[in-house]
Amino acid sequence: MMTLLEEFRAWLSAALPEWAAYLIAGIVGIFVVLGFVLTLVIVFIWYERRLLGRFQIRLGPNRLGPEGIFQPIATALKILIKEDVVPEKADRVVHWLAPIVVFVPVLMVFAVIPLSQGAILADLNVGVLYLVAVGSVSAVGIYMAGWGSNNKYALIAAMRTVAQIVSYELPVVLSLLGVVLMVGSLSMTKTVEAQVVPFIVMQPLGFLIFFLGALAEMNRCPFDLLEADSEIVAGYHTEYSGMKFAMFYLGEYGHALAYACIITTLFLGGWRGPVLPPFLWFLIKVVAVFSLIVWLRATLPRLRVDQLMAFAWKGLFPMALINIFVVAVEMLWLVDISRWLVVATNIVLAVVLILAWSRLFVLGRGRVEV
Amino acid sequence: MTLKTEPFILNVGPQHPSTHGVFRMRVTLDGEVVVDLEPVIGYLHRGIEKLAESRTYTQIIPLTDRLDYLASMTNNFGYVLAVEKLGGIKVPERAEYLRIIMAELMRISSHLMAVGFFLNDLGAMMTPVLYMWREREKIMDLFEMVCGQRLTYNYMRVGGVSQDIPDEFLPALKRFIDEMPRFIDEYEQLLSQNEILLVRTKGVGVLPRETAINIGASGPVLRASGVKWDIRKADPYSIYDRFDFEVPVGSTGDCYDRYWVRIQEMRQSVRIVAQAVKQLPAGEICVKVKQPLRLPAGEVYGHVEAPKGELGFYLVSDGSIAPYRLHIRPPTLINLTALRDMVIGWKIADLIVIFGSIDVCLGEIDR
Amino acid sequence: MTVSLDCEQVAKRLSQELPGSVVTVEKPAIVIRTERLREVAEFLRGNPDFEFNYLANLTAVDYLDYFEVVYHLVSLTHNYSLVLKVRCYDRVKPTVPSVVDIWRAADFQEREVYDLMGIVFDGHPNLKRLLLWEGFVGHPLRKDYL
Amino acid sequence: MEIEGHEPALSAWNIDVLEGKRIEELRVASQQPIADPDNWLGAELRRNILLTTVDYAVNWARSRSIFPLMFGLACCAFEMIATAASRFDIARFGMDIFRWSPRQADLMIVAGTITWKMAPAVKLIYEQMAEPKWVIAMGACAISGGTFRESYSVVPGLNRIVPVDVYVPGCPPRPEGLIHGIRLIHRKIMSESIGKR
Repeated sequence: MMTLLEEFRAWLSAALPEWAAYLIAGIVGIFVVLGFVLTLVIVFIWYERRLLGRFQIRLGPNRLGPEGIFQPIATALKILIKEDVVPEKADRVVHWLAPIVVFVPVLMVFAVIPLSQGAILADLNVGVLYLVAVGSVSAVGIYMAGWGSNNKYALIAAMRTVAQIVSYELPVVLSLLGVVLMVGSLSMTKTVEAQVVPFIVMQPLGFLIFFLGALAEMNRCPFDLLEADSEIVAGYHTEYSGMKFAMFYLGEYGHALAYACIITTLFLGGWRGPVLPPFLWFLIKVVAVFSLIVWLRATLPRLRVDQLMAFAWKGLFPMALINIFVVAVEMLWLVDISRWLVVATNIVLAVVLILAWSRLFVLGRGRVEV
Repeated sequence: MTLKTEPFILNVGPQHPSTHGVFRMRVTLDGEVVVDLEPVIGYLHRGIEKLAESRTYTQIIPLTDRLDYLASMTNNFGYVLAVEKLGGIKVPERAEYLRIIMAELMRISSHLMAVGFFLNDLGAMMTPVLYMWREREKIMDLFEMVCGQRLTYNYMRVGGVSQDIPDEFLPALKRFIDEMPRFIDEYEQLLSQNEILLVRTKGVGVLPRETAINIGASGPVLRASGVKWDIRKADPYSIYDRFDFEVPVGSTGDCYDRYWVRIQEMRQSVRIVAQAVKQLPAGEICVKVKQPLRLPAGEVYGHVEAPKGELGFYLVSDGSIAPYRLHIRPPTLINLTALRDMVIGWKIADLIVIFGSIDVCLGEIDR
Repeated sequence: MTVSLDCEQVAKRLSQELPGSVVTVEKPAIVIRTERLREVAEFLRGNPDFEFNYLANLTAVDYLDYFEVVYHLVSLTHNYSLVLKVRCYDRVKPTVPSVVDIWRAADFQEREVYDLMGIVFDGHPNLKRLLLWEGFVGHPLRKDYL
Repeated sequence: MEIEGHEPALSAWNIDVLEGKRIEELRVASQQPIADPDNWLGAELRRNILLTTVDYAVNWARSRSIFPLMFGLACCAFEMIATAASRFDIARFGMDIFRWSPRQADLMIVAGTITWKMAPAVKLIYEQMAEPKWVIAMGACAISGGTFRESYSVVPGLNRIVPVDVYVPGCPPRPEGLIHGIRLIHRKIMSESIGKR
């Protein structure tokens, strides 16, 4: 099935030599996707500030343009032209490189996400593997930021980063395995086509684990340890201002957008939808997932570091293992009998496991004798 | 080969999101675990006790407003009671009731802020605080009707209160009294069973009963540790003996109990205000006192159950128009004596939560 | 209702138990000899029918020719209250024994009195300035501080 | 592996003594108030030509999305938070993201009494803020020491330590007063130009 990009390249190669057509098509594709991503990030910044306002019974920014549409543009422009302060004893290179290492992987994720029927930048047949690989690079960037800015609070945040993102990488990858088992291939377009019944219904436990793991990966509430502003002042980006801080700020929202897109593609059936055009369905699902993330941020308090780790290792990891085993067994026998039987067993499995785990494990009472 | 680790001294400095003002803690950390803690205070020391020695008794009332700026009415109430006790001045009935209504409304407002910012320290992004602020704005409107100011009221005088309540005050107060229990149920329903709140506060920062008494803790911090000691019941001042209300007492003395005691105290305060509004008599609101007021030589120690604990005023007068010495007993400073023992062994996140559960106000600590 | 114990009876009882510890009785308070303060404090705290386990307030007053440190004690069990006073006439380096190990409530209050009034509490584990900064000259709450 | 040659960390005592010295130096140095940066007043009259579009765009962005730095010291802090709360919401002006780190903040609202012990911290944080920064002195205590002016430990006015742009009188000033102060800051920003910063 030819994606739009390949058709465009075929049309170009008629007029230009092979390498030129390939190059131009690639660049145009990148610009289109980047354009889409950055505008969506700007809209999401506005959307979150307004939604947070709604949750906190106050009006969000509404002075610039109708309903404050131009507010994020003013914010972004202001942050960009602010003075760029580099602390004197900071490790210059690491300090300068950190925002790039955080921001670029976020954009790379969008290469594999099928935005609409044929609109995918690179239809890799190892799409999911690419996602996982790129997703964990930003942890290094955050650690570089924490270490590079020579600030005690940032250092604590850096330590917490490595612990949190590494330990949540495992449940996220294992729950992805559940999806890959059901689809039978790693390619993202095949995943979307296989989702006659969206996977959130087929394997609720897998979705739950992936969603919680994704929350921890993009350090949003209730796992937002990294820039826990009530404890470690501004976390890893305490010493950043100006352009570098803008990249962190946009990076954070980019991460949220990236994971929202991944969740819609893998669990909510990407662009599949009955009546509306596919691209609109994709946008609706992404905005729905993002609203859920903002809703969690507005309400839930934060977990402590050791409770976070206990939740990952004692809670999500074993559940993900059991989930893969059950899905594998289902794929062998049950799926030929009827799809709805699989759904029923998975829902029962989810309920039983969650109840068992909530009884068995107590999240760390951790008072260390000193 | 043992890896030599070095303790890591962190300054939770005077300007920090959750030190509730300018409080500094020099924390020695081993990784995330707190090994030692030394509070450093005095960043808001304005020398109120020295200034009080050069002001007449009535001029000191605005000074007391700025002590615990979350409970200005109660500060006025405590100071004015001490002066009347030394001067033997009798206050008319209506003024007594007005004082009780204002003091209890202030307690609700202060506890709302305490619980709100406690949740904020736990990480809930400003949302609980803003909902509790909605109630506090109602109380501030009531105070604004009475004395025209939102925060520093300067409402009470030696011998009564400065102004009578306008006629739209009582209907607004009645509406507030009917709504408030429903709002408190809403908070309890949303917060008391919140899984993450329970996990973060149950058993954290325990202040045992004996230590609480030994460090002279008072108010919700003492009652959460299981000591049933409330000055409104133990040593009833003004007309508190005419109202019936319970004193909520915690069991283990951990952060959750301090949060729970404050929520229950809000309910009891609404009951007191309701009874006071029913029994509010007519009559004049202030006894004519010859200005400038001269108190007989002598000394007095008047104490009041402020929202944060036992607020005491030790007043020594030598017969002149200004007090010879005025000492203010700061409940929050003394509640902080055991902060070091409560925090050692816990992590940074718990340090912030435990400090938030003690509910300090720097204006009162540093005076 | 908190019963403030009658000073004469307590003074009589104290002079029986610890002869020579009471100096005089001024109506609301009992003035104790400075060196005997710790014994009186331990006695009042330990004795079953007093049991003053709660130090409500500790402060100091400068009466120009002597300093006076005032202790307001409360017994939570019997609901009694009592006021103790201790005087020191030496204006250059007034010293009073510290009661921190008897009532830990005195910790910050003694440091504050040292900081603002200049009275040294010997036996206090960490006697430093509490409110003012280290380089501050003088003790503001003294009457002779300009 | 032992880490030798590590000079012993300063004990708590001499850290306090160092802090005391710093406070005394600052106290001696700041006897005279610093002049308010009101250079933009004259510029308005001289430059009656239209603002260059770049100036206008930059000033528009800067004034419409100020990140305030929470610097609450005393009672005024609670009126500042009340301004940010639901009733008098300054999020409408794009100021709903309260940055705690001075690096990312551009408006420092000093709300409350500044004591000499706190003065070095105020000065340090002002210097840490990134360049286009403004200061609001909120409340009588920040403007002139207020009711505690003659006390031995209170700085008689924030402008002794930090150049102040807008003074918001009141003790504590009502949230509407603070919002008016913020509007004045907007007007000041709109009339600046990049060249003459």
